[in-house]
Amino acid sequence: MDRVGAVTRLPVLSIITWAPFVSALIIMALARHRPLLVRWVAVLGSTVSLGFSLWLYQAYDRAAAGFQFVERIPLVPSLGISYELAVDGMSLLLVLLTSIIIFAGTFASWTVKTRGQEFYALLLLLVTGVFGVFVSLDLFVFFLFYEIAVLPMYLLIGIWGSTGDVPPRGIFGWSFRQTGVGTKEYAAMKLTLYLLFGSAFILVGILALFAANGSTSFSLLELQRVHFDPQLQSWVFLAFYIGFGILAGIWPLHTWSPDGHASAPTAVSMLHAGVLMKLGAYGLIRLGFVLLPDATLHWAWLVGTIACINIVYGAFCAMGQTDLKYVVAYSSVSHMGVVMLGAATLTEAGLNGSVFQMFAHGVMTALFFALVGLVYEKAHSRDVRRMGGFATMMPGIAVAFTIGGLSSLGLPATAGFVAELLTFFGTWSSVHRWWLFPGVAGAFLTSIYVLRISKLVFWGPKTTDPEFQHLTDAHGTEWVAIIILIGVIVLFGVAPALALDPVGTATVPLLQRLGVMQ
Amino acid sequence: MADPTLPIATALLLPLLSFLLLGVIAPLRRLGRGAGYVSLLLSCGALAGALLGWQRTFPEPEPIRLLTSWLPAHAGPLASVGLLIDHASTMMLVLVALVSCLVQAYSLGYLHDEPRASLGRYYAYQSLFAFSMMGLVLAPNLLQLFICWELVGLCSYLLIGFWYQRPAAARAAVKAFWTTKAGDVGLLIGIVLLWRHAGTLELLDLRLLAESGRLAPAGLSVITFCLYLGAAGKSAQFPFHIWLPDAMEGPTPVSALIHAATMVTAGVYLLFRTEWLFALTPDVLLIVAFVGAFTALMAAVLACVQTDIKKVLAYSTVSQLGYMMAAIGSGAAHAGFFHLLTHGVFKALLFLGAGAVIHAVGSNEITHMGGLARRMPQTVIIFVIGTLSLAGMPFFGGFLSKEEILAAVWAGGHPVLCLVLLVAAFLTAFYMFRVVFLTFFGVPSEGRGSAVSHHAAATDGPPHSAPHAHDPPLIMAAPLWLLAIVSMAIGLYFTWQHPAPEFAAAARDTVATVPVPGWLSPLAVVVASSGILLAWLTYQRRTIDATRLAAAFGPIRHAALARFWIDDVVMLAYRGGLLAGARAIGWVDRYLVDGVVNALSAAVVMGADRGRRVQTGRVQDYLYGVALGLLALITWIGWAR
Amino acid sequence: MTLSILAFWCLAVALVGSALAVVLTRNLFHSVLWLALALTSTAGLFLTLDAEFLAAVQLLLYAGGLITIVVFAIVVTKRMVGERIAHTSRRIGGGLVVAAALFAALFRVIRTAPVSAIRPPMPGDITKLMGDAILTRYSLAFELLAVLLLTALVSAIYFARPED
Amino acid sequence: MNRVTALVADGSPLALEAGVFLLSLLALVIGTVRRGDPRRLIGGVVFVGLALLFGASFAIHPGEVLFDGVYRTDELALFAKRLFLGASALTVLASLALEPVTFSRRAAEYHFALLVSLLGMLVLASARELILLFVAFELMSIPLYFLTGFLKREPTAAEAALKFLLVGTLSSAIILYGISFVYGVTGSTDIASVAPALRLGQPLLGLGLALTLAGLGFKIAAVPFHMWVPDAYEAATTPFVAWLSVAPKAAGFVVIFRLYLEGVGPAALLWLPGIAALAALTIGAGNLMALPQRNIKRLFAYSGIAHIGYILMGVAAFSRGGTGMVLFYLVAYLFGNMGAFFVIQAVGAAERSDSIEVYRGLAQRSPVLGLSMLLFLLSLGGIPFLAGFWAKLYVFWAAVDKGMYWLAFLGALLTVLALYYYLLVARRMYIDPPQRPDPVRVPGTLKLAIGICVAGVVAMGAYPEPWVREALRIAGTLF
Amino acid sequence: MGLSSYLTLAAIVFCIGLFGVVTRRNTVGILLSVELMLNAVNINLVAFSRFHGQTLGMIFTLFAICITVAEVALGLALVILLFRTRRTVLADEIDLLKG
Repeated sequence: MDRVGAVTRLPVLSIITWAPFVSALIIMALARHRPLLVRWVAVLGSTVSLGFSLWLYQAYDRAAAGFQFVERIPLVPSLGISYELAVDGMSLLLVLLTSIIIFAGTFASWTVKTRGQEFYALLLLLVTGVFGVFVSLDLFVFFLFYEIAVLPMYLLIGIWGSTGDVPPRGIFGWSFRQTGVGTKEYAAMKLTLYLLFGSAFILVGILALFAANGSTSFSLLELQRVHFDPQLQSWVFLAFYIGFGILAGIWPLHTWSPDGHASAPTAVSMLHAGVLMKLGAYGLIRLGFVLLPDATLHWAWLVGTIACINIVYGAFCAMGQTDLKYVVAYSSVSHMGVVMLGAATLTEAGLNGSVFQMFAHGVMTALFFALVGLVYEKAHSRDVRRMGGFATMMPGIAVAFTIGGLSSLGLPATAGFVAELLTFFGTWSSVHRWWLFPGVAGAFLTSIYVLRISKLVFWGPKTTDPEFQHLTDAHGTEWVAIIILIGVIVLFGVAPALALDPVGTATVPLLQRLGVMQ
Repeated sequence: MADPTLPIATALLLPLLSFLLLGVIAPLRRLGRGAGYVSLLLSCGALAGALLGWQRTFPEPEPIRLLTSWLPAHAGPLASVGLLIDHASTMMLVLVALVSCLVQAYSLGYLHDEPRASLGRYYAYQSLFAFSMMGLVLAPNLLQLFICWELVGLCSYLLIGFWYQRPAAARAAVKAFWTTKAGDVGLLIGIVLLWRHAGTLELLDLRLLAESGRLAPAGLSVITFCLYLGAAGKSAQFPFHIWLPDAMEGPTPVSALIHAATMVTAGVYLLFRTEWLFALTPDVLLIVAFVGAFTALMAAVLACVQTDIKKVLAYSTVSQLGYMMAAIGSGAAHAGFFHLLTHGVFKALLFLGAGAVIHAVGSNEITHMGGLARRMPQTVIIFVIGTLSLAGMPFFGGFLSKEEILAAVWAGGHPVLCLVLLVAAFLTAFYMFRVVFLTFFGVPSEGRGSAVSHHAAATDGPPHSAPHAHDPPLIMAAPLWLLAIVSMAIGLYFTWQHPAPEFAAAARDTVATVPVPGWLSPLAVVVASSGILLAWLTYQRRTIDATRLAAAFGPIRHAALARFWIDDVVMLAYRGGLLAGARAIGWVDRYLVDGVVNALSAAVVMGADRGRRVQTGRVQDYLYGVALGLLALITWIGWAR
Repeated sequence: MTLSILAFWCLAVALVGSALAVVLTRNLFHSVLWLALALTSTAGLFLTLDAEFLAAVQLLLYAGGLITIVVFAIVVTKRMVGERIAHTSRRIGGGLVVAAALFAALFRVIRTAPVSAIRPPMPGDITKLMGDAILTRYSLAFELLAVLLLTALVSAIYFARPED
Repeated sequence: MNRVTALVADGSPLALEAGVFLLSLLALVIGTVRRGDPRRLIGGVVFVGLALLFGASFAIHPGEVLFDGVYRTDELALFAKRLFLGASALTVLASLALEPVTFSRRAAEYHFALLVSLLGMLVLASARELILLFVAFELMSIPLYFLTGFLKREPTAAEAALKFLLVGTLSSAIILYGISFVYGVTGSTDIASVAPALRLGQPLLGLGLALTLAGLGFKIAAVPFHMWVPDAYEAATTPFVAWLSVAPKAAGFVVIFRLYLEGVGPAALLWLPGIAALAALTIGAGNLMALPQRNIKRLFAYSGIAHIGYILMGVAAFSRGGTGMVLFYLVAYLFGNMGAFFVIQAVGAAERSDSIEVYRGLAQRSPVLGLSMLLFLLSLGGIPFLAGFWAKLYVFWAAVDKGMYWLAFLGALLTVLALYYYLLVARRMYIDPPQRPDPVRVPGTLKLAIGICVAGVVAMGAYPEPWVREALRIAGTLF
Repeated sequence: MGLSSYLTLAAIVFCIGLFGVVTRRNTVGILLSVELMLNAVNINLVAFSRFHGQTLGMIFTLFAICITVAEVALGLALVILLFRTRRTVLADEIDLLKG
């Protein structure tokens, strides 16, 4: 950790983090009633982040590893809080992911009709939170950004979301009408509250560690030198697991995610499923694994087992859906299981696979949501039972969707394959070998529901429904997101070393610290 | 001698280049035929490279390996990609390059009515397939093999579903993908297990380990069985065979290339490449052999009742794959591989020939054909050459390889299996000549014109009416002739040479070697000839009534018409098990798991609303609150002390 | 000594009795009058505790002033409706339980508390001492009391005066 | 007058009290002398006076002891006085925007009462002696009853005031009863004499302190002594409610610190479970009862109760950190809650209703007002980069630091519940479409008051360090 | 008489007052009951004062009496106001504000 001091002169991480925020302010301040200007300011903001992320990605010294580009400003010295940013190999990749997705997301929401100014401002605010989480080293600042990343969701879904129809059934049917299940307001509230509920656990965990260390510092670097009492570790780990796990969509605390993603507007789903859910897994690794090694070894079985449930259960749920967005949303639940499973293996391959899957799933699910958003925008329906043969009318979208689907089912030459393969290698090297089987089964089930849904929607004979006779393919700016995301999927699928090199510099020391690797 | 690496690498990369050109540059793809020419040109280049490389490999005693790290890890790369150039891989490469090149040329004629954009798409897929298949063939390790394995599966999926507007095609595409994917699950597990077991996935290293006995035998059977599952899926072994007949929904050239000559044999190739590993697990080999023989027989039976020409060929492919598997299972992987090569040539020939017929007639149904010999003389010759090869007649392509398989199975100590295979050989000859007689000879089909047009809509290719049927244009005929010549050349060469069976030397000591009786080879010829004779008597001379023949095998025929209900069982499992289960779990998630959440939140709100009534608005109750609070505090203080 | 004990008991009985009457009687007027008696008894208790000045204050301010105000208020309200104002109780059981429980809790502590039973002599003239303290140490409190009374006055006038 | 200026110039600790007293008299005098509508004049004068006094408070140095130790100005007292003065100034500013209909010709009484109550608080902050403490406490309380019933033409005003008064008088009686025991055991009315007596283990002293705590529970509105709060909030004028929700409660906490930190000393550890339980009860009940509210003032009343619970959590931590965090919380709460009430005032005046329904589409009608309200809501809900976030975190930390994980968990989870109802308001403002297109008209003075609160909320949230340092420093003087 | 007798007496009166506070329906009655409680407190204070041999408690009592009278006066003014606007002084009839 002696590399921490490698301070650069330009505060790159701050620029990446705050550029979207600044453009949000500009949008709110200047761009009143000028929709195109709003969009270009947003593009500018995300371009700055993307550009610097790319630069950062190549400038990161892989040989030196560790945390680099450190920035530190004391924020509340009296309580050991400082604005401390840095990246290591793991966060590096996720910063890149975030900037790619917000860049794509800016274009994907080009057609937002009402209140575009607020939409973009909130979206960019949200992104600042996400960046902040990935780059902050101070636990408190981490939490701060974490909350920022959650809150704008409420308005984004509530205002620009879409409402579905969920008939109340079953023994809890009485509560469905009361809570308004299916409406966008319900989804927004559920998502926000669920995530904040999780953050409450995280908060108490962070505070407990802080207090146990004599209330001197929230810095990750400081805290990771401390060996906490195993019992404290144990429950703090569980608190982290619940808290971050909710965001990562662990079963059975995942139910916010399908509703939220289904109701959210396109860019928000992209960002949320693409990046925010990763934030949960990232947080668990960054905080849970690093700070609580004993508890990590102790609870890995739980994390992995629930991850297995996630994978299979999520896949089955996805298969049982008739709403296009719900299919994609449940597939996220399933894929996040892979992320958690890889992490739980506590092996090099598994952990690398986990981080890689964060990236891969981030990109492909963003692609999915971008495409589903396009389909919804054109067809005004998400019901797959009514669709069919859309490929004749929107061949581009159909092909892109299939590519996304192939990545999702782990087809080689896409990023999804590398991630799953590494994870599977990891499971069989871990203590709990049987995890391999649910994992592989999940990949198989994915192939079934993904291809089935793409067959139902795009391939096969063209539907006779008069409503769907004059659909058009994507055009103009709509292509930007699709092309970028597909490019990234394939690039990282063909050359995984691009990501694995930096990631390895972060995961290997972590595993060594845990004592499971020499 | 010159290094074979460069031409081989060229052969591998040219199709990739073609795919990238067609895939990325949309205007080029939309050219249609132009795209086809680009692809064809590059494919010819690839063929040239493959041939050159093959020729240069002859003097090389040792395999050449080229590796580059792909998945980095802390202690050396976790996985690499590269080339493994040896005799077997280059030979297979030549087959792939050859058939793919010919098919691409053939397609130019066969699909000339296709819209431009979709023709471009077709060639893009074709190029991708060629690249992936070559990558598979040249894979130096199981991981790369798996990667390409999946990619060819993808291409198969894409090409089967090429005419995606047809419901059957769309359905067949996913069915093919899912079925093979189910096998791939096994393959993947096998690879993961093997990686952990042996610490490497490199074929050469693994072989060294296996042959030096440093591979722990415990658990190895599971690994090989898993690998076999993958192979069974790809190579359409029972019960995974169900996808292959449906895959005929794709364009016929695709069937020739992917579902006859190359991709479906990948499973056999995999087992051939890892025969030393399987040799360590004789129990699994036994399974391979039995399933192979059973598949051969079952598919042959099924082929007898088909009326769709492509379906017949498809089942025959399944049957032949069973042959190859049986050989490998008997410990004679070389025999299987040899049959793979010869089968690749003549089955491609048969499919393309059938394509020419379909192209001419506009229907897949042999009942709609008949008497085509006069109108399509070239095609007849070609098709008969292919058929005789398949039947394993001397001087034809399949003769020696089939004979070797029979001998290998006998030598492997499975006379019963040998018998089964002989029965299958009889059936093969019968059903193939049934097709030949019904299609090219016999009653011309003018009288059934209306039926033809009725069915035209349901078949691939441009609808032509039978009366105007004629031989295919040059672009289609040339590949046919070329394949026929190659097939004949192989047949003649090996009949002439008739080398001593190699399997005796190749057979491992783990497999009991039984001396092969000399009568086996003539017996095989006799069996095949009698099959031809039966077909001739039934369908040409009509001395045996076809319906009475069918009635004699009543129950079997009935079962075979129903495909032995295997598809139905799988369908039931899919619909009743998987989909219904998924719907049930989806319901549980929505209404129970999420229901708890909703119920909790609704309960909190309701509870809060009820709790609000504590605030009655009457001041005495407020005062009560104060009094009770006071009481509680005092009681607590008294108690705490 | 016996006389003072007797006085205490008499006053105590009077106080408790009148207090009970205050909370139990069904007539508001009677209630007020009983309160006057209770306050007067308290003044008597003050006397037994040598607080003559306070007893006087109690009589004048409390028993006199307060009762006057209350009676005035009752008369005003009664005159405005011209009927008897209900003066009943509710939830007597609950109140009884609460009061009894509180008393039990209080009594338990008071009984066990080590308190002295002897009265030390007072350091001098109580009234003078009080006056001195109020004008020195408690002068601020005294000033504030003045403000407080002014505020109460202003407020009471504000509420009681008719619409402006 | 000269003496007063001299007092201020000398930095005499009583200068603030004297100034406020004079201001209150001035308000009365202007009200009687001036013809016509005096409200602007009075409000202006009082605001300027309070602002000046607020500034003057920084010239006063702690450590002065007056009246034989009865009155002492220490760091905590000064902090509290500034808080009271600031809150009062904001309220007076917002009161300037009150409609003439309800306000004309009564402004004198209104401001007089407000200032008298403020006077009580100022003295209360410095009182080190039970008699003065009680008198100041009552001086603070009585004007509150009056101000609650200020809108006396409304049928609800007298009702709320009377309820408030009855509960308040009962609480006074209880406090007084408690104090009588404290005095009885210690034989002294000095707060400092409590700790030595406690060491002797007198059971009556415990009883007295418990009774006093119950009485104070009423003032800070801890559950179950809270029931007057929503009624009073609903009926009273909004600027006053803004003030009522902050200043007297802060005063209550100052008294709690005085009695239970300074007075009781380390023995207070015994009390912590009780206070913690009170905190838990208050957080839980406050948040739950706020859920089904339809009237925004009632909603904020209950949410305010919940906030009191959070502050009590900091008290229960009984540490330098905990106390400091309570002080920080009070300031954050001041900005957030007062700001929210000012917005409620603006909207209520425009819509003639305090129903949450009238907030529909507020963000589209008046984006700035909507954003301000959102900021206040989020600050109260504890969202980052706003004051309330740090405040909540700090009290949680204080609790965790003391090993009260359960309390921190409970608090953190119930915060989510709180966000639910805050977000419901946000939903009305941002998600629902507006019923009327016209913007809400906000008078200038109210704009200024809201602006100050926004600035406070954002500044404290963006850079909390100076505030935290100050709070910890002040808290440090108590330990 | 010892101190505890006075304290007990005061406690009894305090509790009687409390009983009245929570049971009386008439707001004036409640006020009267509160007065009883305050009166009990005064007894407490004076008794403590006497048994300490000081005047502190008596001074306290003096203040207390004044303040309570002021409070009651304000309360009665409110009762009158309430009566004027709502025509009732019964506590359980003034529940416009609730919930």
